[in-house]
Amino acid sequence: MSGIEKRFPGVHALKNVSFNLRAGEVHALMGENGAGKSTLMKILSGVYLRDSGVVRLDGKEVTFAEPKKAQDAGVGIIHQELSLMNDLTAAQNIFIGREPRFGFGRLDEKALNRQASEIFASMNLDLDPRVCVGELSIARQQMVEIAKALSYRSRVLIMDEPTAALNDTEIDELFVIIRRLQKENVGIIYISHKMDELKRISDRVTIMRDGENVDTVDAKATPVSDIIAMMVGRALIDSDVEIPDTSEGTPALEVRGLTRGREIVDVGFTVQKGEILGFAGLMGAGRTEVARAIFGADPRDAGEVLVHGKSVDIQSPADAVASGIGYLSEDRKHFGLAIGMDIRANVAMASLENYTSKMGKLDEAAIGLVTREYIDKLDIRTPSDQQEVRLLSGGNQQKVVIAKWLLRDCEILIFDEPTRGIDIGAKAEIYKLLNRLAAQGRAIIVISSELPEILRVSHRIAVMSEGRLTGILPGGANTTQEAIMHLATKRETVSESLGATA
Amino acid sequence: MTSTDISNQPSLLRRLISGDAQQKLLAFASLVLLLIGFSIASPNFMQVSNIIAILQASSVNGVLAIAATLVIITGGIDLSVGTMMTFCAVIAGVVLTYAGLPLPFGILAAILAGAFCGLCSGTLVAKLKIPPFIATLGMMLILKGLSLVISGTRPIYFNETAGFDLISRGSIIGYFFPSLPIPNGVLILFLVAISVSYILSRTVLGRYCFALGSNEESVRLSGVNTDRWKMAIYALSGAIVGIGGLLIASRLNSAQPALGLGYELEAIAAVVIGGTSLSGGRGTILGTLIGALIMAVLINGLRILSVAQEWQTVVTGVIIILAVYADMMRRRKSG
Amino acid sequence: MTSTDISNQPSLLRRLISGDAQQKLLAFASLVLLLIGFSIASPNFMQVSNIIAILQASSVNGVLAIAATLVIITGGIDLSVGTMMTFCAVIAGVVLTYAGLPLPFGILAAILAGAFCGLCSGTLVAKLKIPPFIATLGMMLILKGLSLVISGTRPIYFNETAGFDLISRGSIIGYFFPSLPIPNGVLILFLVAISVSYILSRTVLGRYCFALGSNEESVRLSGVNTDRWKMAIYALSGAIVGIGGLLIASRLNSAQPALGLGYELEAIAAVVIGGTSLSGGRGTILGTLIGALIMAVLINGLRILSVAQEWQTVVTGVIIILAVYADMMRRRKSG
Amino acid sequence: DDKKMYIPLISKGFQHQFWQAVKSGADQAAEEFGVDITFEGPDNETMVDRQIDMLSAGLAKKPAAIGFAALDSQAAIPLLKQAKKAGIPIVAFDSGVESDIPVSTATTNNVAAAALAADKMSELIGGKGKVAIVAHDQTSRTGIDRRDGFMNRMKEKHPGIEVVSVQYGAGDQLQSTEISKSILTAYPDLKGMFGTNEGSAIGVVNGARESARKGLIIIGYDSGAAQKKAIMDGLMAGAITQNPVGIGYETVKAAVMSARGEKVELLIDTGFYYYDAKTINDPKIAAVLYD
Ligand SMILES: Nc1ncnc2c1ncn2[C@@H]1O[C@H](COP(=O)(O)OP(=O)(O)OP(=O)(O)O)[C@@H](O)[C@H]1O
Ligand SMILES: Nc1ncnc2c1ncn2[C@@H]1O[C@H](COP(=O)(O)OP(=O)(O)OP(=O)(O)O)[C@@H](O)[C@H]1O
Ligand SMILES: [Mg+2]
Ligand SMILES: [Mg+2]
Repeated sequence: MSGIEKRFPGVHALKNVSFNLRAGEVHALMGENGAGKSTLMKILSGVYLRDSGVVRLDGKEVTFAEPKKAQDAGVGIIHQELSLMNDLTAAQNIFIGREPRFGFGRLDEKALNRQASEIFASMNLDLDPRVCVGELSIARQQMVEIAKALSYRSRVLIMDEPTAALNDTEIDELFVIIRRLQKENVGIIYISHKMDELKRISDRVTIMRDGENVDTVDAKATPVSDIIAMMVGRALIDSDVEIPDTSEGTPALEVRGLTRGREIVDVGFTVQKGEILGFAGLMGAGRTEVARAIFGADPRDAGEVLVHGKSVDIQSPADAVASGIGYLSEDRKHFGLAIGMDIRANVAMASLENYTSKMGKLDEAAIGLVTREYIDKLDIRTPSDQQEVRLLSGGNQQKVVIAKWLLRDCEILIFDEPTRGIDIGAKAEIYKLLNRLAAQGRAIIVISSELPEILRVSHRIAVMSEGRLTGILPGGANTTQEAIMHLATKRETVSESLGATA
Repeated sequence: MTSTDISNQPSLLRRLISGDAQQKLLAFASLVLLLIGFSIASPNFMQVSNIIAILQASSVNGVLAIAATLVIITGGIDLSVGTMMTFCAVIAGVVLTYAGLPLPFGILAAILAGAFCGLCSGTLVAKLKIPPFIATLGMMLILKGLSLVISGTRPIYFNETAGFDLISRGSIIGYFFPSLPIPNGVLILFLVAISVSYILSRTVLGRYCFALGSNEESVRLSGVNTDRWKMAIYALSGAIVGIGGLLIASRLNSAQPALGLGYELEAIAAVVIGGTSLSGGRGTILGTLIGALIMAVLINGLRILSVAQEWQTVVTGVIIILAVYADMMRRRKSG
Repeated sequence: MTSTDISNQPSLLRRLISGDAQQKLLAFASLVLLLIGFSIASPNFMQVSNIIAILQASSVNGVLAIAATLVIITGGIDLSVGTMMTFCAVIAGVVLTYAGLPLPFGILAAILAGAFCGLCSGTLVAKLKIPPFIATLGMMLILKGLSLVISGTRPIYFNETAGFDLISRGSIIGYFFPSLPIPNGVLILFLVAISVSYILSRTVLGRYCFALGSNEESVRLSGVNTDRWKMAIYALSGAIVGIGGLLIASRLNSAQPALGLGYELEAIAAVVIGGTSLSGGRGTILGTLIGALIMAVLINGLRILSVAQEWQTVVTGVIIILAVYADMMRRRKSG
Repeated sequence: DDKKMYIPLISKGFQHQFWQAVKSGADQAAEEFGVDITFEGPDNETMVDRQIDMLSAGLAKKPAAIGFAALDSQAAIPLLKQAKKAGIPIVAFDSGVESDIPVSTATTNNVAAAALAADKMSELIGGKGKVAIVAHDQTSRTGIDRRDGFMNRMKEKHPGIEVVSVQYGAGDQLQSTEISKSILTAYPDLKGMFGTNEGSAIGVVNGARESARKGLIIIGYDSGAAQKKAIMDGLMAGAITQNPVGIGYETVKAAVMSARGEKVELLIDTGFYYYDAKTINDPKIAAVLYD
């Protein structure tokens, strides 16, 4: 690809971008949120038409007018935003458009499920191909998406943040698959904001910034700090966690005996004022479920929630917010944003009563003002505060959700995968922000599937496995990833005493 | 299933109990409840002849509802089924009575006319991207007008075509089992239901029907020619409406050109009572069939009880809401 | 605004031109096109009295369409506007004619009755999670039946209430500007349109209306009591329907209990022609108003041209499709 | 025989005042003869199959006799045959059934009634000019009979009068109002209008009033409070009235008699009248008008 140009209304997304991929290489594409990575890949895979520039495949110039053409030419893509059919099963999703048939349009459902099972087996993924995709957790949906892309046997495979929703184990599996594809001479374009993956998997790295490419370098030979500097345009200094002394503190949130079916089994813990409690665990461990149950988003069978020592009856998210609890969902598209509305509306969504006159009139000017403030503070890349959220890049959408909860200013904040799809520079900003919020005396829960992140931000670390709380570890340098993984794979109940001291 | 291990077993079991099987069983239960209620309330209700009358009353609405189900599963809506049915009946009348061609031509003409109308709606929706509501509202008006134009605003009678009235009124089953004089119209309803059920669950067309309703963009990105399939689905739906047109024409032994308005809402109601979601992606023909039967039983039962007509309307409204509410409750409980 | 750089400036300009302003301008253009076409075709069309007749013809449908717009923006649909309008008219009749109370009570009663019916629909939708299609279909039947029951299946005349017919037929504007005898009904339509427009764009209720239609779950998870807001929106919509009921009752100087069925589709058609999306989250009152006017002009123009009624229906269908198609094309072009 | 005789009446409509008047006549007879009746009809006169469903539910109740106002007489024949086989006598009302099954038919001669309206119209506008019809239905028997009765009489007897427009308002007052206004706009020199049922007639009056058209000769059909008031106020020249109460009464009476095995007349002409402000209080006419 060379000299690629793409403009959207209000955005010059790609400026004279060039990019090349060799057969059998893993080529990482890095850049801040909104740098234009996804857009470039959508042009390559036929979703968007380029305004100008040349795309060559095997030396021949090509233009993919539609995704089908790109697929036929051997270019496959895993999109950043999940694009599955929720009402169909995993197998049906994978083979949509290529179903095995008997003739007369009759489907061979057995073959379909068998082939899907084979793909899952090859990915070491334990998944029933007959399950409706809508019932799967977001991580599993991501795995289905990957399986779908693999099933095309493409020569060029684009992975746009495939690991954003994945846990370490699944990431390991994915890397095994990538290595195998590499041996089969498939060229892989790999987009991720996780720097450690860069070193582990990629051969070369292309760095983009503000719709231009900065450079293409060798992944192994270039220090990470250099790559970050190229992405961000400056050097980042990251600090270690400083664990505040909360031993004297007052508990802001206490959860006792939280239970719901098999998903949550007798979970109890306490978060102090000014403390960040990290939640670690494998995919499906039930962390999200716990957060949703506390927040009143799902019903619970048993359990008590105390805020500042007083028992509160939370039946709905409205109750939770009224009690000073905020929850940032892990699935921004479905639960976090009204993507058809503008940034202003989304940022103000949880705090509208603060911007409403007695007669119900909205103070648009004030909303605009704070929105622009957060656009600045979080560095949201957008032409204006009235841009529709669906037109923002994935990472910038995430920042909008964060802004929503920051504006709401809750005493207790639950962040579920707050940095999903967020670039390294912004991540550092968010960590700082979390620390600042804690220092202001807020109680914070951070659910994250990235162990380095958990270790980086948490004052204490709660670990869950199969719906149970299996242990609570101290934060900081004393805890290792191995210690967390040990608890995350533990299968029996945590002892009462552990729960009590928590 | 190599990838299915122990952790999935409870979920499999749950699926079996709480899944489709139970759903239909329970929708059926509310139908049975109605039947029992009316039987107790009136001795005249549970007669073979009345049950057959109920079945026959549901045959036209049932067929229309099945046609609407297809479109609704794709995430669309079809407001034109009622007047399209009339249009097909009129076409059959033109072919049989005005042109005097033999019966099979009339049957073919009605079904083809329906398929063609469906194709038109489908083209408007798929190619011109007109929202289904508007495309089919437009078709509803166009077909209403054309039915009047073509028929010369007169009913067309099928007196010249021997056997036309047997399409719906005759009874093949009754011929073989004289104690079970189920009219052919009902037989046709069930045959249509079984065929469409098969198409939905076992063929590519059915698969794309659900896929389109679930996430059209993703189907398109998977390289499927979504426009063509959508048009095919609308055409199939239209052909089924054509069968509905034959049924009503045969039942009335005439094509009534002014009839049909208002039938669309009844058909859609049957679909929704049957548990099909108006947002697309989900739905079953069995559910629709039960939905149509619930409505027919309800109206017939209230009549048999001699409930005053204005109260019949009120009670029908209440029971439609209750039936769907019961369905919601159950589904929320079972997952 | 650090993040807004030089490259955004053309976009701001373009937003101004290609944004909402242009959209409405263009929907308006297709209305103007119709007006010009009919003026050329018939010298009788472009008379002040006929334009006023068109405005008056659109007043009831316009008010109902505005009510439906609110519900549609939340992602719902309202099939009950027609019979609810009738119900409110009957309630006004009971209060004014049967109970003999003075005029303001009747007005209040109709609006409250509408708000209450809307609240019922809203409760069914928000609390019992019944799909809006079914909840309002049920309400449509219930209210149809109740109108007949309450009125004793008789029209209720307002002969005893002096001034009742002036609500719609009088002309305050004409009193001050005798050359502009615009009936109050039209004035009320515009007042309702302006108020609801204001509510939608400037108040919390409006904001939640769009937000619910855009992504209800995300609103709920933002700690908003979505159920309560939804009920409020349905109640407001019902109150507007109540105004519609007063308009029609005043125009007919009677509450006709049998009227109303079929008005819902016309109202929804006006909404969709006006560019509001049936999937929720988008819509404008100005668009709805233009949609209602397009329909009124169309039907009036065809009648003035003495087009045969069956062809009127066909042409109406075609033009509805074309109007929406033009709108689609334009929007796709402008991004 | 302690059980009351049961007779369902399947009508063409239910909510309109005309049908409510028929119902009141039927109720009156039911009380007089000590029988139970039900009265049902579809929402509008196009719903032929709905009426068939009503008829078959009526049959399931094993009635003594049935009163039936057919929307389409052919469509109902199989069920009527079934009734005949079961020995249930059928009495047709409002319009006839083209078959020898009904033991009696209680009806108005709509063609003749509309022709009378045409004669009166001609008389009132002086034998020449343009007139228009706002009809209630394009395909139903009564709609066709009244339209054609009026038009044919004009053609045959009043060649100076031109029927320039026929439009259909489904008997809906508001729709008929809009139609009338459009017709008045399209034909500024229109002399008269004929509304073929209550809703259509009121619509014409409303339309003329809203268009502020003076001097238009309006002839209506049926009665009802609004129509009577329009005639009294001089907005409407006059109207044709049928005898709906009589239709209902005679239907039930004939049904009872034939169920008892008594002989009934094959055709009961319930009659029609033209009435205007002068004759409206004539006892013979006042008796058949309804509010
Ligand atoms: N359809 C669209 N219309 C308008 N602007 C768009 C559209 N798609 C993308 N953009 C804009 O183009 C720019 C590049 O977006 P892109 O999605 O390529 O970023 P990205 O590098 O993938 O970021 P992230 O890491 O956050 O996913 C962003 O500013 C985004 O807002
Ligand atoms: N093997 C499985 N099969 C089907 N569903 C599963 C499976 N594992 C987990 N789930 C679903 O996921 C839910 C728990 O996932 P949840 O998202 O709460 O966990 P989490 O710890 O937040 O993990 P994640 O990293 O995915 O966010 C379970 O309740 C279940 O519904
Ligand atoms: Mg991206
Ligand atoms: Mg989670």
